[in-house]
Amino acid sequence: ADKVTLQLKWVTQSQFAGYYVAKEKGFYGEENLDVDIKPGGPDIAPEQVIAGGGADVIVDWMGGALAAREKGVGLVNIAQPYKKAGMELVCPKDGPVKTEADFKGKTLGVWFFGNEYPFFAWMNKLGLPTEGGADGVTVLKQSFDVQPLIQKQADCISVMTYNEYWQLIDAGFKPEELTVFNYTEMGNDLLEDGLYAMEDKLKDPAFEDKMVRFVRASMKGWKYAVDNPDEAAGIVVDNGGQDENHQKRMMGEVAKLIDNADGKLIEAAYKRTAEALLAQKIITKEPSGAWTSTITDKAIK
Amino acid sequence: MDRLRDRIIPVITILLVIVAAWYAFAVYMNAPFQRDLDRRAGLTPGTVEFVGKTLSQPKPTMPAPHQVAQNFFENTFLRKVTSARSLVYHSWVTLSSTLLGFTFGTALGILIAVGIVHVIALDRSLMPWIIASQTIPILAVAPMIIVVLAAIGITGLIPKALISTYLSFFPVAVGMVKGLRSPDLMHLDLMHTYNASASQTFWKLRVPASVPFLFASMKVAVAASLVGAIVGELPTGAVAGIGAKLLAGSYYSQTIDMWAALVAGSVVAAMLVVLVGIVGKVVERSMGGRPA
Amino acid sequence: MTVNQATATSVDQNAVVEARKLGLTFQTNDGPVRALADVDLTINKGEFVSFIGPSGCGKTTFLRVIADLEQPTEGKISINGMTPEQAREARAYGYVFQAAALFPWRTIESNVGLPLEIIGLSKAEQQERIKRTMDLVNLSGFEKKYPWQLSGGMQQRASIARALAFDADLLLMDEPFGALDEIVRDHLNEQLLRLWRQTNKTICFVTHSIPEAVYLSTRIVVMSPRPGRVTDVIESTLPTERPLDIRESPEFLAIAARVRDGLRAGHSYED
Amino acid sequence: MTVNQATATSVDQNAVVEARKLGLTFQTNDGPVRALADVDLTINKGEFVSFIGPSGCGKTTFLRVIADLEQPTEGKISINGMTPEQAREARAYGYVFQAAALFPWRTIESNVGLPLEIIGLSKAEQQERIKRTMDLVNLSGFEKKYPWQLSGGMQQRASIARALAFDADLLLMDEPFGALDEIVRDHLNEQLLRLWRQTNKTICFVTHSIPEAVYLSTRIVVMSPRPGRVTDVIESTLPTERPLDIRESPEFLAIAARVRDGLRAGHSYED
Amino acid sequence: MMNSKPSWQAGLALVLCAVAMATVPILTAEATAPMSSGMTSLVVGLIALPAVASFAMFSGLASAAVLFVGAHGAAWLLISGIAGNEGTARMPYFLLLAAAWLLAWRCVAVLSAIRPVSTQVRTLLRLLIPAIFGAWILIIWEAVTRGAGVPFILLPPPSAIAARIGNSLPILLADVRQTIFKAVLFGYIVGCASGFAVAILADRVPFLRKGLLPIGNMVSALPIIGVAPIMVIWFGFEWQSKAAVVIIMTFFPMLVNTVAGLAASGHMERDLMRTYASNYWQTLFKLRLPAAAPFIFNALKINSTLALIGAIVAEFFGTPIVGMGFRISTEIGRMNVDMVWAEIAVAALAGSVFYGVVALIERATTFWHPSVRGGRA
Ligand SMILES: Nc1ncnc2c1ncn2[C@@H]1O[C@H](COP(=O)(O)OP(=O)(O)OP(=O)(O)O)[C@@H](O)[C@H]1O
Ligand SMILES: Nc1ncnc2c1ncn2[C@@H]1O[C@H](COP(=O)(O)OP(=O)(O)OP(=O)(O)O)[C@@H](O)[C@H]1O
Ligand SMILES: Cc1ncc(C[n+]2csc(CCO)c2C)c(N)n1
Ligand SMILES: [Mg+2]
Ligand SMILES: [Mg+2]
Repeated sequence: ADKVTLQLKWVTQSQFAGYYVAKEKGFYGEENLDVDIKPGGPDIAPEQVIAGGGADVIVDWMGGALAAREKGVGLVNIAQPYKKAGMELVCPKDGPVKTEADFKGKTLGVWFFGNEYPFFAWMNKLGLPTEGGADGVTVLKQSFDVQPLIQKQADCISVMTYNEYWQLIDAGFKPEELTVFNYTEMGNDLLEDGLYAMEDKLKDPAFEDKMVRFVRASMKGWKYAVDNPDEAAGIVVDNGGQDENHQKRMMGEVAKLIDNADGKLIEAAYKRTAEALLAQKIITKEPSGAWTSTITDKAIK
Repeated sequence: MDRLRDRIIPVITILLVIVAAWYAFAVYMNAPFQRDLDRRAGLTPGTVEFVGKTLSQPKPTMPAPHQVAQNFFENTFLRKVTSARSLVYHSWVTLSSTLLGFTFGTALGILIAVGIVHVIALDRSLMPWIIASQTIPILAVAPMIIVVLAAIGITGLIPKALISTYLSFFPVAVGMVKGLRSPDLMHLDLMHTYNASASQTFWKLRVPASVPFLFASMKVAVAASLVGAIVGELPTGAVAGIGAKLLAGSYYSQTIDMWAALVAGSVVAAMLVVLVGIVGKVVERSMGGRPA
Repeated sequence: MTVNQATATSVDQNAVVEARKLGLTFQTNDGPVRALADVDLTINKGEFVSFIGPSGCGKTTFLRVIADLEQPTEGKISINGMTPEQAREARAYGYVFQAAALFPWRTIESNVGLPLEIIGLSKAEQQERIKRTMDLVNLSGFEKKYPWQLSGGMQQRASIARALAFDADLLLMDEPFGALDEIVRDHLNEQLLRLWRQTNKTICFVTHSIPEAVYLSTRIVVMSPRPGRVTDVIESTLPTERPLDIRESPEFLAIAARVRDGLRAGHSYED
Repeated sequence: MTVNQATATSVDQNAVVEARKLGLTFQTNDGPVRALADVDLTINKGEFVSFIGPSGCGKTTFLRVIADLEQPTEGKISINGMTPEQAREARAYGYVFQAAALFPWRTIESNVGLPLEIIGLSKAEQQERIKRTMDLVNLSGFEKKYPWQLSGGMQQRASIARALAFDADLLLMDEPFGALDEIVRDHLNEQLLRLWRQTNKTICFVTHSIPEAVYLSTRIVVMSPRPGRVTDVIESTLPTERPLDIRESPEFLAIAARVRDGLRAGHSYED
Repeated sequence: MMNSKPSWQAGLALVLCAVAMATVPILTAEATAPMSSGMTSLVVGLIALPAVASFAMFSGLASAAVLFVGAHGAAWLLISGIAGNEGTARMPYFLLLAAAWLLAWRCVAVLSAIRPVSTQVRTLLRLLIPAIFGAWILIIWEAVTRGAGVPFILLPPPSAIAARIGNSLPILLADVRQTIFKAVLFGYIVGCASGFAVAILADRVPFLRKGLLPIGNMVSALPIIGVAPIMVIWFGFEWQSKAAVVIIMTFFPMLVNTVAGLAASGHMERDLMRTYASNYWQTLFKLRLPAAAPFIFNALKINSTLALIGAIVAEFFGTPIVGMGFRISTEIGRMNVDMVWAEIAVAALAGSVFYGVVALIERATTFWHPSVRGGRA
């Protein structure tokens, strides 16, 4: 079987259920692939791993991937399982922030490490400086939990619809007590979890074929996961995911973002993402060749 | 017997004081969130009930001692040791890379010290850089080390062990340079009058003289090694180990789990330090050391 | 026991130590310290030479130069016709330091055996020599003890045994009996004298005690400080056989008085 | 200079140190060590008492009991009619240790001044006393040096100066001149004797040297080991004025011989 | 004299040169600006001549100077030759680099053997020798990353890091201010001071000592880093939570060392103070604290590096958007690896300076201690 190493962007959780399901259900095996799934972590940059040759394909957010592309790592989006973004900013209703107009002078929690681009793109659009002060917003580098809100260290914090949001609910907040700014709903979303491979390797037809098979099996895995969320969550837990109930709920939310499991990149979303990144000078020139539809086209054939 | 009591009673007393202070602090830290909860739920509990609630939150800011103890107990003694939920399992994972890194680190430290003591050029040039190496924030480099090593196909135990090595070679190197240089001038002169070779002087004088220094620095090194192993586990995807437990706990604000993992880390640390201490005592005794 | 005053540059077949215009200056952070200056001295085979002089006059330094533990900065010195370095490499001498300098991690026995291990004797021969020298200094029964389990005096004796076990023809002894009480000291003085008579070793002996110097030596070298130089060399007229009570003889007292005068001259006290 | 043999239980107005059936047993990990047993001794004001005996016989221990540095396990001891603790708190004595025990971070001058700081003298008075005692031990010119810059003998003299600067009526000296050469030792012996005559201090003096004990003391206490007990107390018949050459007088030699005999009795060497 | 003996370093360097000459060219055919053969022989000459010369020279200084020029000249040519040809180096390139490095090693060995009389020259050598060593770490790093074409985002060459430092001074300065001048200094001072105070307290109250010290000894061995996320939960995002981590990390080494130090004064010295009926505080200030100074400084030195690590680590768990730990963890996510290394370099520099300052103060105040007097570590 052909070996493929997949580097995830984060720790094992239902966010990546499709891949684990594909592996456990033997979808990869059917395509004659032997896939090694490497979980990520808070300080593992998948772009670095693939550049160093430690992976064949990575799960990444488009902001990070395009930024890396400018730094000379020829990442190409070969599939985009997540059609919608899961990130949102939430504020407690009894706090000072009710609408975008209230942001001035407030403290907002933001995830960094490549996850900060949607937020800055949004603030850029609102014309709010992020250096603090009365006319701008004060930005905190938020830890990957919801404590800042519970401890009232921030007025609003970042959450994923499928993860931290539910931690807030678990902590005693009721949905009606929270104001939610969802990036997708606001039209500010940047593409999240896509699959990226190295440009020069893709020139090799054998590798390209491997990726086609990989994407095909992965999307089969996603479809299965979306259809059988509980079983998928179980598989995730078996592979090291924490807290079965939480993973089940996460799978349910993730399913909403996958939409129709074809893995095709929607070009308009790509354009919007690239423009937002350009506007904030996260990338300096229009990217070209940063995505390809050939893999998905062949995969779904 | 009398001595035992003389030692144990003060320790127990201080521990009790700490536990009491811990409870008070837990109430203080958890009260604001509990008040918010009650306010949202429209409750107005009495003081005793309120305090009780602050000490039994599922994700408290500051877990109460009994919560930590219970979690620690359950995850240590009531789980199969092979289960990913068992603290014994996680401790073992961390312990194995700690021990490996500690072994490498001790060997490397001794090697460097031998070099510094015997080669003037190394003596003059190496030390400032060894010190500088320790001022590099390891947590910043750890992910890169892991990525780079993974790129050349080294994964699993060894990258973590290398981070432990990085942290633990330093105390050993410094201690052993001191130790290998600790023989009196007069002892060195004595060997000189026998026209002893460098290796005879090394094995018969410098090595035995450095033994107390070796064990003292090994105690520091084994603790540093543990820190290295934990730090090495943080970026690697929270798969297994005490560091992974801490990290996973922090993602889900499972503070009780985090504290239990910390306690497990402490137990491992204490065991390692005590073990090194005992080995040191035995070796010193066998070398005719004077009982304290 | 031939006794020969140093006479210029003659290369003496019999000379064990030959110093010519020997000088040594230490470089210290507050300027140079002249520890030895213009030392001319020949020590012949079989002599027992004591060095006496006020604290800091360079006695230890002179012994260390012989032993190749310090390099002279002026003049020349030869040991058995070789340089000190060659002599050391030929293991020409045994050295007893001012302090016992035992290794705390070795038993007394294995401390005494240390030089024997280093020169690579067989186990059996090591055992034999250790036993012999430990007997000589009255330490039998303490073979398996560690240094800290012995009193200061016993430690000093162990260090003497170590030097004797080495069995070189030249013995350098730096105040070996300083830490001992008078009775033990008398005993060891007698033993040392006996050993010297029996083995025809050459001994250089540093001491602060005038009676000890007179009792033991064939020649007494009196030194004075700043810079350390030889101010007097006194030949002993005592017989080779010396019972302890020779120390009350007028001859003995006369030599002692001469040494005392020589010593006093080098001192700053004049009351 | 009254000299008084200890006579049973009489409470003597003049007694500075009064020990009755004094005993001390150390508890060690390999069993108890009886360091002192049945010591009966009265030391009167103005006496100069020397303690002599083989290594390990309890001389230091006895001085330490006087100084309240060890607690006796049997019997009674009183200092100036007080318990040792009270006496120590009243700063009744100065103590010279067997080793110099200077603080390496202080200059010689400020080492000597240490006890004066502690008892809270004025700066001027400190200066005056430091100067006087440093002169006495011939260390003028070394005020600003640090201990390690001095030879062993000089360090020992500094520690004597420190005890003298303290200026207590009772001086406890534990082999203060052990590390010194004979000339310096003679000089300091004379100085000490002069100081004692002039100030009427009471001095307890431990030594290994028989001539030193005889030369200095009004009374010599000979001790024997295991357990440490007083085997002989020898009154000196020498006059108070003692030139150095008194040491060649027959009277001196007779006392020395008696001390030597007493000492030898306690030893294991019989040749 | 000793340096006129043939040395294995120079000999091996010559062998490497020969092998390199036999396996030219230095760069692969893909190189856009291949090294001319004149350049190649210049490099070989710069290595071989000093190596041979060092066999014959008599003055240590002269041979060191020749070796110095040869080694660094060759290295400079190699590195400038690779410019524009990154990733095209072949075997001889690395052989010549190794040969130049061996010369530098020889140079350091010769310099170390010199026993200068004047103190100025001695200080100069004390600085020069480690400087050459450090320079070669950078030279090898630069030459290898560029020669072998190591991807920029894995490990940038030092020149790029230096350029980044030069371009980002204001950011670096702001980060240093946030992390070092607020969190580290405050935490270090409070941590050390409270460790010291508790040690004195424990010394004064025997019950406390008996109870606290076994616990303190244990805790000082614990993986304190684990509390960093907890401190952020307690004390918030600002520098206070980082300072708290630093305080905890520095407290125990100081406590343990001070207690050990207070026990370090000799029995005889303590007896001496007893004979003066000196009270607790007099004995403490005049005897026990001075005797404890080497231990206390030991803790201060250990803590100077611990404090920095602690603060940076704590910044990984939540910060305002300034600080060294923040910058490291975000810039690596943005693939600005040169910025990450710039921060690491600044941290190492700051840590070394911090350590150096403490070591200097130690030298000045514990001048009497044998380890300082002897002049050896
Ligand atoms: N390593 C050294 N560096 C500088 N000066 C030294 C060194 N060793 C000895 N000296 C000085 O050399 C002189 C002679 O010292 P030495 O040890 O030979 O004296 P000594 O006669 O043995 O004295 P003592 O009787 O006290 O042992 C002294 O002034 C001493 O300070
Ligand atoms: N702290 C202690 N613990 C146990 N035994 C001790 C202690 N101090 C002294 N001794 C023992 O008490 C005995 C008397 O010791 P002390 O130091 O009084 O002898 P000393 O007469 O002063 O000998 P020296 O002439 O060698 O100084 C010795 O046998 C010694 O081993
Ligand atoms: C526990 C937890 N914390 C934060 C995130 C935020 N987040 C969402 S996706 C992602 C990495 C890119 O896919 C990150 C950091 C998460 N998912 N899970
Ligand atoms: Mg000497
Ligand atoms: Mg004694």
